[in-house]
Amino acid sequence: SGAAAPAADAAPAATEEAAPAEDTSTEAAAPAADAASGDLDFKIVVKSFQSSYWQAAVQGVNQAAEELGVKVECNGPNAESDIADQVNMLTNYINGAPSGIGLAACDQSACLDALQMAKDAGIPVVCFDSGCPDAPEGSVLSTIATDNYGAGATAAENLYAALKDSIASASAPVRIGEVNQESTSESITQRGLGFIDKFSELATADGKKVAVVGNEFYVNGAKDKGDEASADIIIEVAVPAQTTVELCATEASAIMNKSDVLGIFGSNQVAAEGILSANENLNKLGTEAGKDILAAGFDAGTVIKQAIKDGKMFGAVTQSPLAMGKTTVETLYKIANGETVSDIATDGYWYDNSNMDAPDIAPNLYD
Amino acid sequence: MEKKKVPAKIFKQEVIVFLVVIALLIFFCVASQDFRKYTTILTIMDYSYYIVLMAIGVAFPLITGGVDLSIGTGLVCYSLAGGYLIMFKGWPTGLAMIVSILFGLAIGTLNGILIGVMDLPPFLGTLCTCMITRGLGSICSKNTGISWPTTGQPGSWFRSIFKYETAGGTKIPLGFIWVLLLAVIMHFVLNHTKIGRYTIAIGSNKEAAILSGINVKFYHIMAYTISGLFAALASIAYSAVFKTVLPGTGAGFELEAIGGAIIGGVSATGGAGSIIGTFIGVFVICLLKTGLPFIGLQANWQQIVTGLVLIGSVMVDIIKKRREAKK
Amino acid sequence: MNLKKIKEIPIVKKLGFNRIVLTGVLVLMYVVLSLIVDKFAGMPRIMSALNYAYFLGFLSLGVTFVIATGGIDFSIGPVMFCCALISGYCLTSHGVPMLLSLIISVIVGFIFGMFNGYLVAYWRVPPFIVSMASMNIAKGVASVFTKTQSVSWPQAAKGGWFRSLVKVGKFPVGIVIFFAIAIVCSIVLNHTKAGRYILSLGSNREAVRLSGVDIKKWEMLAYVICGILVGIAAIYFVGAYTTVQPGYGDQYNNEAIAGCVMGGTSMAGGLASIGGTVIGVLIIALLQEGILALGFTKDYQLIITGLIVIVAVYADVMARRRNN
Amino acid sequence: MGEVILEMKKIDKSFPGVHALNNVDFEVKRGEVHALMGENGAGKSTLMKVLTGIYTKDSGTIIYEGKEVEFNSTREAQDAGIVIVHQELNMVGHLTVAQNIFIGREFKKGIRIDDKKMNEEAKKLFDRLNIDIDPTMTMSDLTVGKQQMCEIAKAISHDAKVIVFDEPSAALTEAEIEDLFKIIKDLREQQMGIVYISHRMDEIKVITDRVTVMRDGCYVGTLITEESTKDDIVNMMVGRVIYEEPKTKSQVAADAPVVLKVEHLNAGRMVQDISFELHKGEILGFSGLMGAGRTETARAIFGADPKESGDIYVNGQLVTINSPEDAVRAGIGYLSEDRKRFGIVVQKTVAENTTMADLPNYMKGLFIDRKKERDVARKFVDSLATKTPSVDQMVINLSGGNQQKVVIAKWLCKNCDILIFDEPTRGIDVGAKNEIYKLMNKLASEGKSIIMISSEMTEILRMSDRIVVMCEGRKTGELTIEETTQEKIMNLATRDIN
Ligand SMILES: Nc1ncnc2c1ncn2[C@@H]1O[C@H](COP(=O)(O)OP(=O)(O)OP(=O)(O)O)[C@@H](O)[C@H]1O
Ligand SMILES: Nc1ncnc2c1ncn2[C@@H]1O[C@H](COP(=O)(O)OP(=O)(O)OP(=O)(O)O)[C@@H](O)[C@H]1O
Ligand SMILES: [Mg+2]
Ligand SMILES: [Mg+2]
Repeated sequence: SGAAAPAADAAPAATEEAAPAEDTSTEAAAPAADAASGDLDFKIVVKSFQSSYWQAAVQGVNQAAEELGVKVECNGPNAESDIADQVNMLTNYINGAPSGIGLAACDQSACLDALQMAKDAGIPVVCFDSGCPDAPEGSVLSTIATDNYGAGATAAENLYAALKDSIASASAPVRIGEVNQESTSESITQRGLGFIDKFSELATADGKKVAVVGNEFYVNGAKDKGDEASADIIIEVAVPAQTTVELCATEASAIMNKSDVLGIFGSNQVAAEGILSANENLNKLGTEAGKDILAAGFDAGTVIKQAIKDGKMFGAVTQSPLAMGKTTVETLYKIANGETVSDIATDGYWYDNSNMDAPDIAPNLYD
Repeated sequence: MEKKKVPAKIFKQEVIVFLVVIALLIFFCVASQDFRKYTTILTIMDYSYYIVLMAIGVAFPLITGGVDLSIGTGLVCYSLAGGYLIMFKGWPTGLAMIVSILFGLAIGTLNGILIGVMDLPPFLGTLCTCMITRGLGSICSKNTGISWPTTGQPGSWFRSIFKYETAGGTKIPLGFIWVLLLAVIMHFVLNHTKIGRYTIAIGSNKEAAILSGINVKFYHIMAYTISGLFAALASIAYSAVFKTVLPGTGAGFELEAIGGAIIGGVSATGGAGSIIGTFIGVFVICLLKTGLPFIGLQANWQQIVTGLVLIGSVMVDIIKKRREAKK
Repeated sequence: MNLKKIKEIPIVKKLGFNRIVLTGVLVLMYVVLSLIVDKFAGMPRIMSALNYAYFLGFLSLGVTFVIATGGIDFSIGPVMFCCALISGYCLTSHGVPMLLSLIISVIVGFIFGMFNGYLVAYWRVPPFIVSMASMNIAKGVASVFTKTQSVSWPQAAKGGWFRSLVKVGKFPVGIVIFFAIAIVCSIVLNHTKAGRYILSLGSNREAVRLSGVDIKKWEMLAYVICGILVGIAAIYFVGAYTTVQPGYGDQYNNEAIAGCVMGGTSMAGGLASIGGTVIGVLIIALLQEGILALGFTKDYQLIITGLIVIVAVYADVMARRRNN
Repeated sequence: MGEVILEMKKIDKSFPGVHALNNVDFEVKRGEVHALMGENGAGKSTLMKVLTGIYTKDSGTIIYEGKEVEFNSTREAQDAGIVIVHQELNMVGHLTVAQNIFIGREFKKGIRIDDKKMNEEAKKLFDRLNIDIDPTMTMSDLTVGKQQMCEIAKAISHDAKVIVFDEPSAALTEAEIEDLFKIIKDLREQQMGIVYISHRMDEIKVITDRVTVMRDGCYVGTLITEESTKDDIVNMMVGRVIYEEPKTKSQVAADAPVVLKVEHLNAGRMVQDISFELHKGEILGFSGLMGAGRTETARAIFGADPKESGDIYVNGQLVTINSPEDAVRAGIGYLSEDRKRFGIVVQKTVAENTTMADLPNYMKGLFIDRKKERDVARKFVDSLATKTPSVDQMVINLSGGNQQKVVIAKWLCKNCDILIFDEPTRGIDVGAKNEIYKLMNKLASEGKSIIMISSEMTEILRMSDRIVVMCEGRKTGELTIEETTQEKIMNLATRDIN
């Protein structure tokens, strides 16, 4: 089934929900609205602070808070994998009864109990970055997230366009790598699958046979996993045992070492940096299709930006965490003031050496 | 006759481990053609530096009969602290490196005081500093992942300490020479200086060492200080090899280092050990870590294999000892 | 000395001076937090602190047995995740009934306990190495079994009746079960042959062996008990936090061991206190709740836990030194 | 004998719950060997530890070479010229002999330790003392006796003025003891002051000039050795005469059945083709020099160490013994020579140690019957006169001899028919020794059979009904008590050595 579907379905569903949710939110917001915006106090729970992506989001949160004159407090677990810690943080905030909570859930299901608690306590929640599709009705009033599946597809489109000629002219099967830091969170898996599906789709349209190999989850999740023996293009997916740069790098270097690799995709900052780490030794990345391996990344940060400038990385997809953070607080503010809100989709942008300084891209390239 | 016996006994383990390393190398070369490349050597080296350095350091607490569990999180903590100063405070790389090293020395000495002076059980004392350094690391870096200057940026000279790029673009794993040199130096320290001699004495019979009038507290602290120092050196190696250091990570590194040391013949109960053996032992672990992806093993299988190899190597040692005891 | 006299009072002696001090610390922490943090007192906070205390508590109880033998187990966290992942995957993907899944969780823990115990007791592989290996194996097996997928256990409303083992409505059922199991553990440790042998062999293995006791069996049993408790911990982990991911779990090792030694279990083996472990765990859980409520990150909790353990163990070391 | 070199006056020292030293006076003159005697726990070791700075005294004065001194560490005492050979071995097993001897004062070449020079110096030292040990050997590879000799050599190498020997002979063979005496006499010639602690009355007579006796932490008195008899000294120690003469006749009935038969037992280098029989009600002495393999034989029979071949029959039945568990099931108990390592569980109470081997009989269903356990422990504390405040005392807090009694109580509690006592009176004072002898005789008369391994000739002669002699892992002879003489035993014990 198309993994894009939930994202698309979610929008109308959420708007429907917004209506009944309205009275709860107005109730919750009532005292706050009386007390003027100065007394509003929002709590933001991010997935972690590890990557600069989240730093940018926090920056956006703080900017909005300053503009609107509300109090915010951000917290997040040590690592995106510390699900239990995040749940503890969330319940802790709920127990403190703030005016609203912004949540980037590490795991979709783990937060459900807490969201129920929030609903019972009349605290409005806005999800950002990743949604909580199964949240109890009326607890999450708005979800502000990128369509990760689409963002992954964007990377595939750009990479395919660059590799098209080499693929067409190849006499033997060629290989495309993909490094995902894990196979559990919705955002990463959607990106990974989006990339695989789109790439297969484009290649199949050009009459090539595609096979997906490697990590079982992604192989099984792909629309068409193909047959390795007869394929012209092999998409090899690797997932390290843990989310650390050095393990991502080992996996990347195992793929990049193969002689038939044309391109590789790292589906978030850590994975992309892992690919660049591996390249330190292999020195195979570049921007000339056919001669070098073309690497597509995800997110920004100094390392990736530098690599794109240096022509080591072909390009990357960026989201706009800063805007996302800002919107989150603004949405919470609206809820507190009794406005009705709905889901907001943010965009993923492809950037490479040519458009890095363009006015619509540059602000999203955080350090 | 007796004279020959002693060194023979010590070197046995090293030779066996060395043969294991060779066997693994051959196995991977045969099993995967991609493995048979110069770049693979570079990759293996990259992974080995920080573990080797930690292992050399931790061998000293291990030989005193203790252990240092704080080196993994410590490594990340020192690296985050140094990197933060470069990235956000604009410090020159050299100065930041010195700060990292001093930080490592401080935590190492703290461990030494907890264990050598305050008599805390080593497992516990360093478990505490493990938690503390994990927390401190995140606090030092304000919770952000930190990148030390990457190649091309100003201040990235320290990366070429470990990997030198010739004019022709060939990369030379220079770091191997440094860690080997350090291993040889520490081998000398362990076997031919007071620090080493007393480290062994503490591990073998602390009471006797005290009654011999040795300042046991001082030398006990020294063992942990060395461990801290090498964890700090490892943090520099780690920062030089990898792009980014993430707060909250590092737990688990110490196990690889300790595993390497024990595979290399450091007695898990203290009193005996070899630094050169440790050095070789680490490569068993590094080879598995880098080699297994090449033979197409998924990451989850790699973990199982690594676990089994670890048990296996210790079992071989145990069976060997049992046989010897029977004779 | 006054302190000495206090220690000699029969009731103090029976309960253990250290445990009384720890309980005092626990109560004091709660009072201080209630005073300085708005809306701290009351059930909701206690409930969420308990969520953390349950699984950590079972881990701690388990590792108490292992530490009593003079061993150590660094694999409890990952094994707990492995239990939860395998049983959860059976439940969600293979349609195994809930009750059976819970039993599978305990069985997986049991198997890891057997594995660790067998290697330590029968092969004399240093416990440290065994932990390292089984930690890797647990992570690996879990990932292989679940195809590197995280597993989410069902919510109470959607057939997750096991959650009533944690709480029913606002009533913390978990605490009752936790205390009940802790009492059983305490009885096992102090009043049965198994406990006597486990503690004795922790103190002097050879002497117990030469008394004609099959120490291997009893040492292995300690690891098996630990494994079973880890299996139970897994149930409480998912009961409170729903989701587990393959590849993790080590972050709980330190805290579980800290809770155990804070309560007076000696790393040298031979001395263990279940009551102390329980209080130690409660302190850690309350601390975690308090630190978050004060607006700090988890990092501060780790640092403070580390410092408390140092103080607790040092006090213990000093006390023992004065006795000798 | 010269002038007084060391004087300790009114020394007081308490440990929690124990008044270990109570106003003790003690003095040593130049060129004398001064014996320090007293029952277990009398405070001898403590007094010497106070002297050498290991413990700090609560009150009292120490005058050394005319000046009042107070040492805070062994190092300070050493530097001043007072060294001690401790009761327990204090060697670093993983280092070599030479490295051990010079530990803490290594020769150096730059920062490097000069091991070569240390080996040479150690060799010179050994040559001077007539000890045959290779300085480059690893310490843990030596026998206990040789380790002890190294320790003595180390003490002597310190250029000391006062040397304290705390029970040096406990681990030595007769031959080694003779060497030691030669060394001590030599040191006396050189006008050193020597303190000699021992429980062996014969040694005291042979080597010492004066004897100071302590009892329960108090100073009792000082005698000139030449002018006093054994009985005088023993009297001072315990207040009654208790010396017994050698056994002259076997107490075992001629037709007593064989309860234990060992045939062609092999277990490593130290146990080669051992066969013997043990009769009901018999005390079978195992004599030999240190390292003769008696302990190994005992451990192999008991299943504590693996054996290669050999059959063991208990009451005529072939039994398989692969672990101590099997042995205990077959009715064999083993009292080890090293109680700290193999005997007691230090962090458990007297009661818990007493029932350690027989716990299944102290169960009430699933649970341990604490009351029954305490009762039986109390019974044994009384019958063995174990000095302990209560049966709930941790064994770690008892003195060595009393710990030994707890271990004996453990096997009596188990009620084994065959008991192997390995050095049952090592480091135990005469009073307690005598009680243990009586106890062994009583057990034998009740029909228990005992194998007694002992390095003390007098003990062997006094207790055994029959004697097996071992040398270098082989049985070299078997003697009935009637035909035994010291010379015969020594001949057999050294058969392979010359
Ligand atoms: N470190 C200590 N802590 C507490 N009590 C001690 C300590 N050392 C010795 N004692 C106690 O002090 C008393 C004297 O002990 P000490 O070792 O001096 O006896 P000893 O005469 O050497 O006996 P033995 O002949 O058994 O060696 C004993 O009751 C002992 O239990
Ligand atoms: N040649 C040797 N090399 C290494 N170790 C030895 C050697 N001889 C003896 N030992 C060890 O030294 C110790 C003393 O020897 P052993 O116990 O055999 O003597 P024994 O006959 O039992 O005498 P005793 O009962 O008086 O100690 C033992 O632990 C033994 O393993
Ligand atoms: Mg003594
Ligand atoms: Mg012996």
